Formats: sequence, C-alpha cells, structure tokens
Amino acid sequence: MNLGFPLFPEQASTMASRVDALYFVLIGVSVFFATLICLAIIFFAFRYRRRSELERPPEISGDLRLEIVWSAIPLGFTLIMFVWGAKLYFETYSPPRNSLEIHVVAKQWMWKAQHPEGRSEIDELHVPAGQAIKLLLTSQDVIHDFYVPAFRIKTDVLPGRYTTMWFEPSKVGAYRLLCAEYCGTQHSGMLGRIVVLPPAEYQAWLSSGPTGSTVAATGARLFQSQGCVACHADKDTERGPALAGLYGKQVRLDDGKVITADENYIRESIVNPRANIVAGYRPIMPTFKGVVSEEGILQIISYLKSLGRPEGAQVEK
Amino acid sequence: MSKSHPGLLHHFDDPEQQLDASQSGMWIFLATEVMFFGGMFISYTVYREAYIDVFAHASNHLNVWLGGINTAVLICSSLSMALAVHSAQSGHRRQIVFFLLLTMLLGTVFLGIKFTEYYHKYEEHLIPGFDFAFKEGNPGHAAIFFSFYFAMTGVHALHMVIGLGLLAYLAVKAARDRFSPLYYTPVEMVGLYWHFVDIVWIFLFPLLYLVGRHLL
Amino acid sequence: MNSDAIISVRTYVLVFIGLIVLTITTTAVAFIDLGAQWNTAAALAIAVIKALLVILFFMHVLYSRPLTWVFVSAGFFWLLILFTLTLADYFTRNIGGAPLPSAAPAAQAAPRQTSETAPRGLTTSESRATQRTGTD
Amino acid sequence: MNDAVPERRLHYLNVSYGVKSWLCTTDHKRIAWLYLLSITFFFFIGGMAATLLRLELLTPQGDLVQAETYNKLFTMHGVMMIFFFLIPSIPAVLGNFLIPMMIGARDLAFPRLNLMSWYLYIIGGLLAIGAAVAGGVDTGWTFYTPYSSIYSNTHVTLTVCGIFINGFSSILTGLNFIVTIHKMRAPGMTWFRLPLFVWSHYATSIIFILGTPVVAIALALVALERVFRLGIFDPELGGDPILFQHLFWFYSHPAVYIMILPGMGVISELIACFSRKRVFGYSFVAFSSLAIAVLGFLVWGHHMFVSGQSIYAGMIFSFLSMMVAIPSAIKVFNWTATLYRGSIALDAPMLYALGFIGLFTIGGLTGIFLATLAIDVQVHDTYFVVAHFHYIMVGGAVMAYLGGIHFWWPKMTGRLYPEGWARLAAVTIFLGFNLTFFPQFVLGYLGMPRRYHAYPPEFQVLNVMSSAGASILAVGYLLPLIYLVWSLRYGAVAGMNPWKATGLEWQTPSPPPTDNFEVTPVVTREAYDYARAEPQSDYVPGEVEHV
Repeated sequence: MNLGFPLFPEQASTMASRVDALYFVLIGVSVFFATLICLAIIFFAFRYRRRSELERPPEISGDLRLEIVWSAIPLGFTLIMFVWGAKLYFETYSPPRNSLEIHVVAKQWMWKAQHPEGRSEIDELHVPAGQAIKLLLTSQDVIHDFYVPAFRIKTDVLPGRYTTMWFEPSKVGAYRLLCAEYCGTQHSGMLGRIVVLPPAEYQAWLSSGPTGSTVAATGARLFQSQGCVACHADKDTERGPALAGLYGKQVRLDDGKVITADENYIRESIVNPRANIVAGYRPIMPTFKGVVSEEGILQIISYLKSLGRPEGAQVEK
Repeated sequence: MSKSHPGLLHHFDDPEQQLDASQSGMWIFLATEVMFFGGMFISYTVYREAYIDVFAHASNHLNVWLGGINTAVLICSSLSMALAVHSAQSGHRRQIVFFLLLTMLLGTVFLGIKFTEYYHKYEEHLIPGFDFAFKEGNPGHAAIFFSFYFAMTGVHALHMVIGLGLLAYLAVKAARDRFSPLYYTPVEMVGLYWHFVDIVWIFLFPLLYLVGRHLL
Repeated sequence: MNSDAIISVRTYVLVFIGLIVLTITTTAVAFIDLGAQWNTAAALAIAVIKALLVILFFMHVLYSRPLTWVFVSAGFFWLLILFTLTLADYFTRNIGGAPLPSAAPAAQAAPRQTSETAPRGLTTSESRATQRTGTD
Repeated sequence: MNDAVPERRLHYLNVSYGVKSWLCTTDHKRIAWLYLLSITFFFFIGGMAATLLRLELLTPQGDLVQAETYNKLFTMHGVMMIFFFLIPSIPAVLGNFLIPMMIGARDLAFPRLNLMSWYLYIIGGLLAIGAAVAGGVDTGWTFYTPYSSIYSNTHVTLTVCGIFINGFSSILTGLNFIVTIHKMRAPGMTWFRLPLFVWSHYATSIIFILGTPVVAIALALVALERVFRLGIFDPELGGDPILFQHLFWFYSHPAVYIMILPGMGVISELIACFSRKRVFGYSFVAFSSLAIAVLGFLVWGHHMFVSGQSIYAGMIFSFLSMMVAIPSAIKVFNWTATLYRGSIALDAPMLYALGFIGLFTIGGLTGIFLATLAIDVQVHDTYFVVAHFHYIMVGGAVMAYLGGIHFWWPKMTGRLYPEGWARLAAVTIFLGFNLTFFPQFVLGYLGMPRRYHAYPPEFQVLNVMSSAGASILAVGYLLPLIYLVWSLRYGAVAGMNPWKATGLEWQTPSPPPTDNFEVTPVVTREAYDYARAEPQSDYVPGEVEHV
C-alpha cells in the first residue's frame, strides 16, 4: 500500500518486529471488540427503534451470568497482554553482556555521543548492524528522552543519574532520533540521526575521524591528571581502596548497607563522595562535581570498568 | 423537633440531620488534609531512606528541647480545646470562653517558639537558599532536609494561624452566648480541626527532631 | 440533640497525661541507639499511639457513628496507597545488579562547592543563579 | 419568557433579579449556571489555543508561531481544558444542578460552601489567565521538574497558584456531594434506588477529596522551590525529579476518572430514558463506578514506564492498570445490553450517548495498548497518547457533557432546544472528532512525539487530516452555543417532563422552584422504572406522596 505517506514505522532492530507482533494482536482484538459493540448498537438502534409513543418495553434488570462472562473475557485478555508486554519490556531494559557500550549526554537541545574507541559525535550516532549496543545516558540539565521509533525503544534521560537501554540494529540505514520528553523551547528541534553501518564500515568510520585514544584511555589520563591515583592506587591504601575489579562488585558501606558498584554508584562517588563511604575508610575525598564534566565522568567509569570485572560478585570484607 | 431551633438552615429537615452533615463534612475535610500532608510525608520518607546519615546529622541541628516543649504546649492546647468543647456540651458560657482563650494563648506560644527556632536557623545559615552552609556531610542533601523542615513546619504553622483565627471567631460568638448544649457545632468542628493539627505535629516532631539523636 | 456522648473531664486529663508521658518517652528513647532502623520504628510506633489517643478521645471518634469511622479510615487507607506504591518504586530500583536502568536516588549530585575547601557562606543558590534562569 | 405561561409562576430563575441575586446566591441551581457560563468561557479560551495549535501543525516547518509561543499555547490548552473546563464541567454544572433534585433534597448540604467553590474556581481561573496574559507558561500542564522548578523562566508560579486555589474548589465540591448524598436523601431514597448519575458523582467525589490535595501539595512544593529556592526535587542537590511525577500522577491519573466518571453517569441516564428501560445490571454499573474510582488510585505509575522508575514498579503498575479495563468493559457491555428490546428514540441526547459509547470504547481499548509495557515504550509521549486521551476526554467526557446539557436543558431553562439543529451538531461533532483524532493514533505509532512545534515532513499528510477534522469539530462546537442561546427566547415551552423520564428531577416543574419540590417527595420505586410507568400519560413515576 503506497499512499505517499507512511502508516507504519520501519522495523530496524531485533526488538521492532517483536513489539509489532504484540501491537498487531492488540489491534486485532481491539477491532474485534469495537466492531462488536458498534454493530450491536447500530443493530439495536434500528431493530428496536421506537415505533409508537405507547410502546412499553419488557422489564429486564440484568443477568449475573452475562456479567461474569463479560468481566472474565476482558480480564483474561488483559492478563495475556500484561504478561506478553512485561516480558518484552524486561528485555528492552536488560542489555546482553557483550554489548558495545556508548555514552550519551543530553543537554538543551542536543545529543552528544562517545564511542568506546574514543570518537565522539553530536546529534548523530553511528552504530554497527548486528551488534547489541548498550547506551549509558545522562542529562546535563532537564529531563530528555532518547527515542528511536524505528527501533521501538525509548528511555528518559535524567539529570544526576544514568539510565541505560540497548538495541540491536538489524538493518543498515539512517533512522530518526527524537527527544520525546518536553525539554523547553527547542524541544522539537532536538533531533538526531542513528546511522547503522555494516560492521566493517563502522570500523572504517571509527578510524576515519579525528583519531584519539579510547574512552577508557582518556579516562585513565583523567584518573592521573585529577590526582585520583594518589589515593586509589593498585593496592588498598589507608586513604582509599584500590579500584581494579570494582565495577559490578558488591560494596559494603560504613552504615552497613551493601550496594552494587554500578555506573550510578561510581558517578555518585565521584561527584558526591560522602554519600557512600566504603566501610573502613574515612570521608576525606573531595568532590569532583564541576571539576570533571559529565563526559569526563563517563570516561573515568569506562576506565574503571576496563580494569576488570570481579570473578564472582562477592561481598567485600 | 422545633423548626425554630437556633442555627437550623432552611434546607435541612431537623437539627440532627444538620449536625450529622456538619460532622461528616468536617471529617471528609480532615481526610483531604491527611492526603495534603501525606504528599510531604512520602517525599520526606523517600529522601530520608536515601540519605539517612545526612538527615540524621542535619536533624541534630534542630533544638530538641524547643521542639519537645512545643510538643507539650500543643498537647496542652489540645486538652484545653477538648475542655472547651466539653464546656459547650454542658453549657458553661464563661468556661467556653476561658478555654478558647487558653487554647489561643497556647497556640500563640507554640508559634512564638517556632519562629524563635526559625530565627536560630537563620543565624546558623541553615535556611536553604539563604547563605546555606552545612559541614557534616553533603550540603545538598542537608539542604533537602532543611527544605522539608521549613516546608512541613511552615505549612503546619499556617494551619495553626488559620486555627487561631477560627478560635478568635468562636470566642467572640461564645462571649455573646451563641452556643448552648443544643447548638455548639462550630466549637466542635474547630475542635476537630485543632486536634488534627496537633496530630500532624505528633508525627513531625519525631521525624524532624529525633531521627539523629541516637548518633550523638 | 447532639448524639455524642459527653466524655468526662477525668478521661480527658488521663489521655493528656498519657500524651505527655509518651512525648517524654519518645524523646528519651531517641537518645538511645537501638541499632539499624529501630529508633525510627520506635518513634513512629509511639507517634501512632499518640495520634490514636487524640483521634479516639479528643476527637470523640471512639463514641462516633460508623460513618465517621469510614471517613477516618478512608483518609489513612489512601495514605497507605500513596506510600506503598511510591515506595514500591524506590525499593526496587537497585535490585538485579548493574544492567538495570536505574539506581536509588542516592545517585545524585552535590552542589559544586562542596569540597572541604569550599568557603563558608558561598551558597548553592548563588552559584545556581549564574547558570540557570529560574525566575518568574 | 413568561409570555407563554398565563399566570406567573415563581421559579428559581425569576424569584429575584439583578447581578447581586446571582453572585451572592446559595441556590445550587443558580450556582450551576454560574459554572455553566464560566466553564464555557474557559472552554473557548482553551479551544482558541487548540485552533492555533492545529493551524501551526498544518505545515512541518513550524512557520506560523514561534516555538516559544507554541509551547505556551499547548500549555494553556492543557491547563484551561483540564483544570478549568473538564474537571468542573459535568460535576459542577450538571452535578450541582441535578444531585439535590435527583435525591429529593432542597439544596446541597453546604450551600454557602458551594458558592465559595465557585469563587475559588474563578479566582484560580483568573490567576491562570493572568499568567497567560502576562506572558504565558511553557512547561506543559504536567509541570515536570526540574524544568518547571528551575529552568523555565515563564510564569510558572502564578499558574501553579491558580491551579492550587482551583484545587480547593474541587475539594469543596466533592465534600459537598458526598455529604449531600449521605445525608440529604428523601424518604425512601435508598442507596440502590439512586440514579446511576448520583453513584458516579459519589465515586468522582472520592477522587476529588483524596486525590486533589496531593497534586496541590506537589505544585505548592514546585512553587516553593521557585520562590524560596528550597530544594525538594532539584537534582543539583540530590533531589529526585521522578518524585514529582509520582505525586503529580497520584492525582492526575485519577483526575482522568474525574472527567469520565460523571460522563458515564450522564450516559446511564440517557440510555435508560431513550430506550425506556431500566439500565441493565444496575448494581454492576453502580459498583463499577466505585471500582474505577478506587482502582484509579493504584495505576498512576503507567505514566512513568520509561521515566527511569524501577522497571519492577512499572510491572506492578501495568498489572493494576489492566484491572481498570474490567469495570470499564462492564459499563460498556451493560449499556449496550440496555438497548436490547428497548424502545429506542434517536433524539439528540441519545445520539451523543451512542457516540460516547463508540468513542469511549476506542479510547478504552487504546488505553490497554498504553498499559501494555512494551507498546507503551514505543508510544509513550507520542501522538498515540494524545489521541487516546482525547478519545476519553473529548470523545467521552465532552460528548457526555453536551448530551447531558441537551437532555436537562428543558429542566434548566423551561425551553426545548431545536431538535433538528441539535442532531446535526451531534453528528458533526462525531465526524469531526474522529477525523481529528484517529490519524493521531497512526502518527503516534509512527513515532511523532507530542509537544512538537515542528515535525519531520513525512508526518504532514496525517497532520493535515487532523487539522481539517479540527475545523469541522470547531463548527460542531459553535452550533450548540448559537442554538441553545436562541432557544432561551424562542424555544418551545418544555413542560415538566418532555422526555417522559422517571427521575425525581422530572417530577417538579421546569424550571423548578427554588426549593426544588413543593413537597418533599417520598420514593417508593427503583430508578428507571420505565416498565411500570404509564407511557401514554404525562406520567408520575415513583408515587409522589405528600408528607
């Protein structure tokens, strides 16, 4: 069907066709019920139209069996939709382990992205087809929302916190990136482009730009230049713990809480070191809020991740 | 029931119906007040959970003695209000006026102590947005604590001020002998309101003043 | 004509004494370290008892019609809804490890000049005023 | 008006004259008129904003108004339509007018409080309009932080104050209704003899009194954060912007049911009257209203599936949202079943009612799309959502409101509206509405986000269709305004019960006397007792006995 304008978005990720399947089932069921109701109304309105002012319709006050039937049918239908939708939703927000991690920082009114190999871009995101891409997103100001209709993905991008999402592009091409959370005057201008390249071309694109070091290496340089290394050395010192293998580990804090050292935890510890003091250490670390940019913090996180993962997630100490 | 009953409005059948309606209306209003303060209590709870330590340290900057005395003052005023209603039920005009004025006096003492505390916070640079300074932990989180302190006690104090106005109105009416054992609905309604304000403080006191004392 | 029973002055005074005693208790208990969250639990338990005393006696609910009980419980029931479902979000944000989209709101930012060297009196709002435009 | 009536009968309209007799009235019927005039005013302000929005969206470039203006326009459209038109529309106009009459009371329980509600509403409305005149607000009606509390430099505080004050108007109205329904029922008017209109207003009032205070405090905190620089939601300090969304939607989702539940009440009355049958499954319809009101408070998180809320909380909210589908479905099926073997007359109010069922069904079914987590990820904050809630609020609430206004117009004014014109308007509105909003479902799934001043060019055709529909819809809304005003002077005299309906409100003259009934009615029959009524006489259903 070609009407000169689209009726349906492109399917360009592995998730798209699965979401669409659910969508079509919902449409099918909805059309069925809507038609049923409308036909019944039209039929009754015609068949039982008032023929005389003296008509006296029969007394029908209700029917318990009917009530049960038409409560149970919607209940069953909605429960199926709930389970199906929840399953896909859970997957949409659970990135696979081997994902390629790209950092995205949003601000009024642009998108900044940085690839692990170090290349960064604005309002564009180049990704290889057939590879799971995990995005780590944060905002510098208000709430934005990273929305790629062709991938059927969307997540709010919050200030002061990371959100993550992932997708696996299945089709080479360029797709729209839109901001879907109202963010001020130029909200509708906060557009971007996701360019899906064949993996080889993606590699070529990565090296074609201004070549810099990888994100982790940049992070490592920041780690040196900001003096982090003075306290966080290779071995635990009196002043601070060693950070190798920190990412993903369970950390015991001095108030007894145990939390997972994820991206949000590391970010918090950099901008707001006193919020979570690791058990056995004194609160002496100064904040790096405003000293290191949001991009810089993401680079340091990458560096820390590159220092290795724990073998088994164990409670420290 | 006579139609000439004092205070019976034209659209009610009898005084019983009118009293029932007033009582129900007041209780429904108090239910909305529960939700109104509830919005702040849940927000406070969320941040308290997240920033337990800073909230405890910040809480220790509040004066527990002034807070405790204020709690006692408010409980005294509640007793006095209850006795005012009691006097109205038994038809002692002078007693009604006396207890209403006593309630007002205690309410005013409460507000006086409250504003003294506010002034101390100003001197200690603990008012968010006005030279805020806090050294025993993350100042941002402490600012959130003090924002809640001022928002919650401020809204509570506003309710007290409204209550004082209502009490003054009642005292004038009582002095003019407008109430009797047959008709004292306004005294009873304002009483309910005053006790509700007391209940809010009963929760504010431990949540704001006491959460960090065990760390001292 | 008032349906309310007249409560004796003695009852009022007893309730009052109870409230004062509980106030002293809650203050005293607060200074003892009960460990973990038990201090909060104790404080809230005492506050609930005090509130019940005020509601049942000072506010005459103990002697009121069932409809009053319905209105009172509705208020607190809805409060419970607000708390339960909001906390359902906050208490489940950080489970399941790193791949989840979010973490507890602890993952937040401090004002810029929070380092130990930050001069006293340099306020958060001053620094914000320079970079934001929040005025009416 | 009295030239048609030989001897001058005193009723609520002619009992006194002059501006003061209206502005100081405590008569619920006159207060209903005050509301009717003021919500019509706010409706057309919101409508003008909508007109400009649709004109702007004719072209993708965003060339009619600037982005800043566009953002202020959609905020004004939302604020005016939701807080100052839809929420008070049916309850404050029809509910105010009819609840005392339907239960056989002389007035609401607290008539002065009722007048005060109107004044609070007007003060709130004037503040909101004042903010618009002074330069406008650009946050959207949702006032999400930190944009509203820190970044926006428009008149957020003033608008928020207006909504805050208006909130107390809602609370007092709800309080008044609940007490009235509990305490003021005529002898014999048991709970299960109440018209379903009253049941639905009871359910609505629950939301008024328990939801409104939460949004009031949430908005007050935003105002405090702006004015006094407190830190409540500020992420710079460690605040959580999502917390505001929790507080906001705790009220604002149930608020959708504030808008639709009274509409459902109206529809129950209309369907019963124009098919001359008792509503099928009366108690199921009655309890489904209460179920919607209560369940409505458990589902707010479905506005936050992609907000960064815990995904587990998202699943809980999704599950609970699905539950709302059941009482809604019960209502739709019962209305349809009421038609079965009825004596159906397609007068204008019935056209609105049947249109309502169709549009509400589509709105409700697309609500299931939005409650389904994976689909919501795609369509959240897109035109799909816009289309869905317009199907509920315009296709549902406004259709019901217009149907109700037509149905009770003879009672309110003593005059009949012109039937032919009214049917034409009903059909015009139905067609215009569908043309306006159906394309937006397609746009939404395609990925057009809402609140976009300019949009990618591939969306233009559907947007033009939508704007074309909006122009038809505008004509549809202007028609009743004209002919209803016309009927005030030239309409046929209605008589006590032009529809031969059974409710108590039809057993008193039109317009009714100030005290509604000359003698307090005693109710001996159930609601909608059409089967035992005598259709040929100007009949008196439910024997009226003199006390």
